Amino acid sequence: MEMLHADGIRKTFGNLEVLRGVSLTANKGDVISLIGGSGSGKSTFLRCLNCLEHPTGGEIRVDGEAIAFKPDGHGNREPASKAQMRRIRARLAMVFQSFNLWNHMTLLENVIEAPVHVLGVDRKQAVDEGLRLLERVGLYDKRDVYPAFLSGGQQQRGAIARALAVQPLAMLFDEPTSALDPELVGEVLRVIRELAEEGRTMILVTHEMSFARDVSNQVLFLHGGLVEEAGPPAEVFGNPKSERLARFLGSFH
Amino acid sequence: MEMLHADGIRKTFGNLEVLRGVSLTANKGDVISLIGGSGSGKSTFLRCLNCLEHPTGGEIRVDGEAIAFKPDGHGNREPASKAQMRRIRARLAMVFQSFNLWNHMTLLENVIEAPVHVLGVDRKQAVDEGLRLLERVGLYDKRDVYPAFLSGGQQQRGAIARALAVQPLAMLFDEPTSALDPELVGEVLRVIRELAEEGRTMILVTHEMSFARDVSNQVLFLHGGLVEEAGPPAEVFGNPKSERLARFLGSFH
Amino acid sequence: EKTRVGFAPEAYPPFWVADANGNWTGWEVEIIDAVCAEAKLDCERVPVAWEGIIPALLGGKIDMIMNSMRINDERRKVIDFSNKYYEVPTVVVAAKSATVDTTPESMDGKIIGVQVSTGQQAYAEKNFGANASEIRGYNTQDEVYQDLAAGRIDVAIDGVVAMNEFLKSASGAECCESKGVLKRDPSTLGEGYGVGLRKGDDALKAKINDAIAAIRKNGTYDAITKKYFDFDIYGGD
Amino acid sequence: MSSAPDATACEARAGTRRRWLDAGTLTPVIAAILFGTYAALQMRWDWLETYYPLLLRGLGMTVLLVVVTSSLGMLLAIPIGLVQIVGPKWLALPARAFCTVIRGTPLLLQLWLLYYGLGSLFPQFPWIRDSALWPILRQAWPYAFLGLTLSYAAYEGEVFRGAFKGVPKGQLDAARAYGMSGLLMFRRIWLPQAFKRAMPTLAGETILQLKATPLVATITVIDVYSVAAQVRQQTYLTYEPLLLISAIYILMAVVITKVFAWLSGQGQDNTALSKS
Amino acid sequence: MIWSPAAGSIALLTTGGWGSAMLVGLARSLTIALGAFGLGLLIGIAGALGKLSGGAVTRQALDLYTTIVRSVPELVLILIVYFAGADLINGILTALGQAKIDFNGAIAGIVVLGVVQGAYSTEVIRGAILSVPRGQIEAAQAYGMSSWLALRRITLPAMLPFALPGLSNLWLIAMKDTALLAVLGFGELTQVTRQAAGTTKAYFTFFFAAGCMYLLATMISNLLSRRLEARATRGMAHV
Ligand SMILES: Nc1ncnc2c1ncn2[C@@H]1O[C@H](COP(=O)(O)OP(=O)(O)OP(=O)(O)O)[C@@H](O)[C@H]1O
Ligand SMILES: Nc1ncnc2c1ncn2[C@@H]1O[C@H](COP(=O)(O)OP(=O)(O)OP(=O)(O)O)[C@@H](O)[C@H]1O
Ligand SMILES: [Mg+2]
Ligand SMILES: [Mg+2]
Repeated sequence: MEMLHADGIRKTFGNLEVLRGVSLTANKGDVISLIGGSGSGKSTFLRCLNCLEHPTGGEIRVDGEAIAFKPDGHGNREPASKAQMRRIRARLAMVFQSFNLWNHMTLLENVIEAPVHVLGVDRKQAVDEGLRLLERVGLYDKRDVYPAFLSGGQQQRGAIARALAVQPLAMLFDEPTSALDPELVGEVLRVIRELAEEGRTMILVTHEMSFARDVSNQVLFLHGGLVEEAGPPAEVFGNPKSERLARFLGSFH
Repeated sequence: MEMLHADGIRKTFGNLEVLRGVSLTANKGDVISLIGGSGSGKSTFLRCLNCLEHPTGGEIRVDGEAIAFKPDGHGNREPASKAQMRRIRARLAMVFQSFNLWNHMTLLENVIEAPVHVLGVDRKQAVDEGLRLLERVGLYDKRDVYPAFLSGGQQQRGAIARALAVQPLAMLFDEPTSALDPELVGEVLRVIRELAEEGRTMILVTHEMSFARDVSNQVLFLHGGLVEEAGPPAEVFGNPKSERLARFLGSFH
Repeated sequence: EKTRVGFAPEAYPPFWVADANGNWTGWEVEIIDAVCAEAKLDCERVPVAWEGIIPALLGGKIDMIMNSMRINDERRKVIDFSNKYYEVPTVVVAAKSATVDTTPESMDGKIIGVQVSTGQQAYAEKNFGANASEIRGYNTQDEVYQDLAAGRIDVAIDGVVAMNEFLKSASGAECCESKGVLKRDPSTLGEGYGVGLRKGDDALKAKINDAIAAIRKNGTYDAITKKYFDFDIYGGD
Repeated sequence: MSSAPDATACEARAGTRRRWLDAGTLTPVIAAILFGTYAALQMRWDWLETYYPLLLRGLGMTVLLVVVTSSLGMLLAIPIGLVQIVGPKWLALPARAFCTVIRGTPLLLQLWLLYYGLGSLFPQFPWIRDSALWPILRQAWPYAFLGLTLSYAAYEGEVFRGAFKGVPKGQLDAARAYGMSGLLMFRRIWLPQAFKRAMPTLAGETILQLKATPLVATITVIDVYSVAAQVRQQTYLTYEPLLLISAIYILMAVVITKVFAWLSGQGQDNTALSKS
Repeated sequence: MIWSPAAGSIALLTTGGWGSAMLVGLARSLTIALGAFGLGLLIGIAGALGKLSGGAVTRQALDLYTTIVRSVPELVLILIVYFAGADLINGILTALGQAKIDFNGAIAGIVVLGVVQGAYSTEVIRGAILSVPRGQIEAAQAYGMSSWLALRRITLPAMLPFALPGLSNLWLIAMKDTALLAVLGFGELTQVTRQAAGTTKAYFTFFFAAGCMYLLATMISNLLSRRLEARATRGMAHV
């Protein structure tokens, strides 16, 4: 079943053409890794998927529903219906490189914020569910702690719990471990791996090649705003066709 | 010819006895390395030599002149004559771990500051000499640059030029390379090595064991505020007598 | 040694009028000059805010006050006065439409404006305090007139001369008229206007009194007065 | 310029008993005792009996001025700060200009312009005196409250501009990514975080506001300062009334400091502001 | 008195000579502000050094001074310093057998505002000195500088970039606080404005014009202080 479909996404910033037509289809349970050099447009593409950036061209369909765009009067497009955009965003939970937990709220408050205030879930129910999710990422003890007092790894696991709390159709991860000290990477990857194993749909930008190879069923290599190569991980990593991909992978050894 | 002599230096901070009688004699051209674990009192000893810390006990003689002390009314001693202390300080040029170039002055201004304002050298003459010294440490091009715009290695070479500008009787180095990125250590050590080779008197606190071995003619190993072992580098490094020294040296391999 | 004459640097025509160069002219300014010349004093005018003018005298920042200050009992407790050098009746002014006279009853529910620490204020508080809805104190007399013209206060009290000056001005003529002369009340409205002096400064006081008498006698006083008024401002003995 | 309320408060809490008379407070305490003794013995205080009801009334006005104008000013400051960051040009520019003008001119002059300047225009518009607003317009206090409110709004607006700007972009990105509308994001994320950033300046700004209140005396509002001025004029005492109200102002400043320390203690034990 | 159109207002400003009188007033305001700011700076440097390295009594006395000045309204302080300050100075002079001095006009304004500014300067400079890395001062000691030389050559110039924002704020405050001297009857801009308004009855016009003058002075000051700051921070890495 198709959960998320992006077709020919283009994005320009001023004169800079960052994405020049990137497509992707995520069916239920797919784990898709985006890899590529710095500046290749991975983050921009991910942010286009939930309209944090408004794509200049192309189409996005979430759970069968296409996002409608209209011209924004500055030569770009914007979502035609803010309500639609917000509804869709809420179900494409994003996990950021720098965690971005809201630092004036405790961990539990962070987790229940979107369910209660965006989705209109009953508070008590949201708390129950939030505690369950914190338990699941191993942070039940820290529920009443403010983010500033957590380690990076704990913050990121908290951010994952926050993402799970909206019962997302798909989860978007933008380099979830690259702001972490090496010894903390493992605990976060472990959680993501479990999510993959239980069949969550996920799009994952990462520089952890071996993890990407392990966990995903599809890998896209972006270069210069285009998908240079795509396929199952065994193929992309084991037998790169383009010289650029080979060179890129080479730089990790 | 004896340049710097310290005899039985003791220093307590409150109840903490940091130095418990450390002695050292530097004759002209001597290069003496102080090694020892963290907290063993190396920096404190070096700072006692030019009275940045006032030693609780012991005697210091610079170029034959003993520094006079008097009680400071708080159970410690202080130099009896500030004028004498300043005169002596100016000739024991210190190079700090964190460079401590004056940020509001260009490199050249840093170098001529003490000659002009402390020693009363004519400004023009100080500039000529300063430029010569900057040339010598390879920073002639950077003479009008502010420290913040220099790499750590450049800053430390600038600090060495500043030290040379007072025509010091002896130079005191406190871990001159340990705040530097590894790739910048070499350029600083090269300059220090040249100074050693041209017969400068130097006291050097360092963790660069192979450099200390190479460059010095005497090595003191401090432990718990005492000289645990001392001697020519070949002996101290090649044949440590005390178990502590052996263990300390072992931690570097 | 200079004798410092304190005054409040505010417009109070026709006694005090400033021009743009910071020069002061007016009846009282000329009288100061005449008295000083007569008493052979080397006078210097020193501006001091009205509300601090007596402390300034007591603190020795100035040596005398010549600033249309009423000689009254309250002030006599702390400073000394020369003989009066002018005296005019005190009047009540209000909006043309207002039904006000000099009686307390007519002040019912009115807002009365007075300059602070003046005889007018003392009079208003003593006689109208129970009736008026508010007695509002201003730092300068000029501000009293401003708010009277603006309609923020209903009634103002002042010496007739300065008051007439206001009633002649465009805004004054438009809004207001005199509603009657207050009865003499030495304890508040005083016994005329005199030079304020530190207690015990009797030599200066004698000199000033002599000078006032002298300029009255030799015609200087009348000559100055004629330039500003068509009546005798000294107001009888 | 603002004091550091949190630090002092913590110290105070940590060692009230111990700190009572240690060396840290000895000199001020001795000075206060000596001066207090001198004041009691050598100065005149008999006037207090007559004037204390007036003083209390004036004090009430001063407190009211501080509380009301700071609160209203703060409410104004938030939009003024905000529109300078996200507002359209036609809102951002006036807000910017408002801050510049108010902060660039003396409050005394602003009050005079408001009170006497506007007053001088009334005679040309006779209908004003017939309007329902006239009973208010003829009073002095509305101008005082307005002037002080605008002043506080301008200074604190500047603080809020910085505070809004200082909230890391990622915090807002996360809010958007979870489907929050602009208003919800502002209410739940942006404002609370900006508020926390502005909090440390509030005590200082409010003390500055307290210090500005005596200026209202020049437009005939009776605050505690103007009562003291009245005492000065009527008793011809130079120092006593000034010293008394100085003590009163110092006391009020201490109270303000404590209140804000307590407030920030309430909401903040949690929040080392994130490093981002 | 009539709500004059702009042209009328400008005519008012130029014809009576009040416009130029206000310019003179502005110049006096600026002079007093400059003097007060300078005096405050001297007090601030001394106060900061006293707080940082003075004995316990010095430190507490200075704390008392800054606390009082920072919580008592300027208007009240100005009155107290104006009266008490003069008494004190003249008391001392009399005790020394000297003639009393005239504590009036600009000098009084400068002293009065300077004492107020000094308290704020003390805090600004103290904070700035604390921001200078310890090593900078240690290096000065290590090269044999006396404390005075180190202060002059190293500490003060090095703290300048940290102090400038606070100091330029204080300058703006000094400029605006001169208006308070009008309450003492001093002839600076605000006082002249009051006279002009009182004489011509054009209150709105003159208060407005004075506001523009203060604003202009503020904006020019901002421009200059930004330049000064750029100059003082030229040794700092710009990120
Ligand atoms: N808001 C923006 N305005 C202008 N340029 C932008 C913006 N966001 C991204 N870019 C540019 O778009 C290009 C792609 O950026 P993007 O962040 O998508 O790369 P990336 O593949 O995620 O790189 P990295 O691995 O470093 O995160 C870069 O050149 C970047 O400078
Ligand atoms: N100013 C001071 N006050 C109190 N204790 C001090 C002070 N300076 C140093 N010490 C203490 O003296 C001991 C010796 O310090 P010192 O800096 O001399 O050690 P070191 O040998 O230079 O160590 P490192 O290799 O870490 O630089 C340490 O325990 C330190 O904490
Ligand atoms: Mg990226
Ligand atoms: Mg050390």
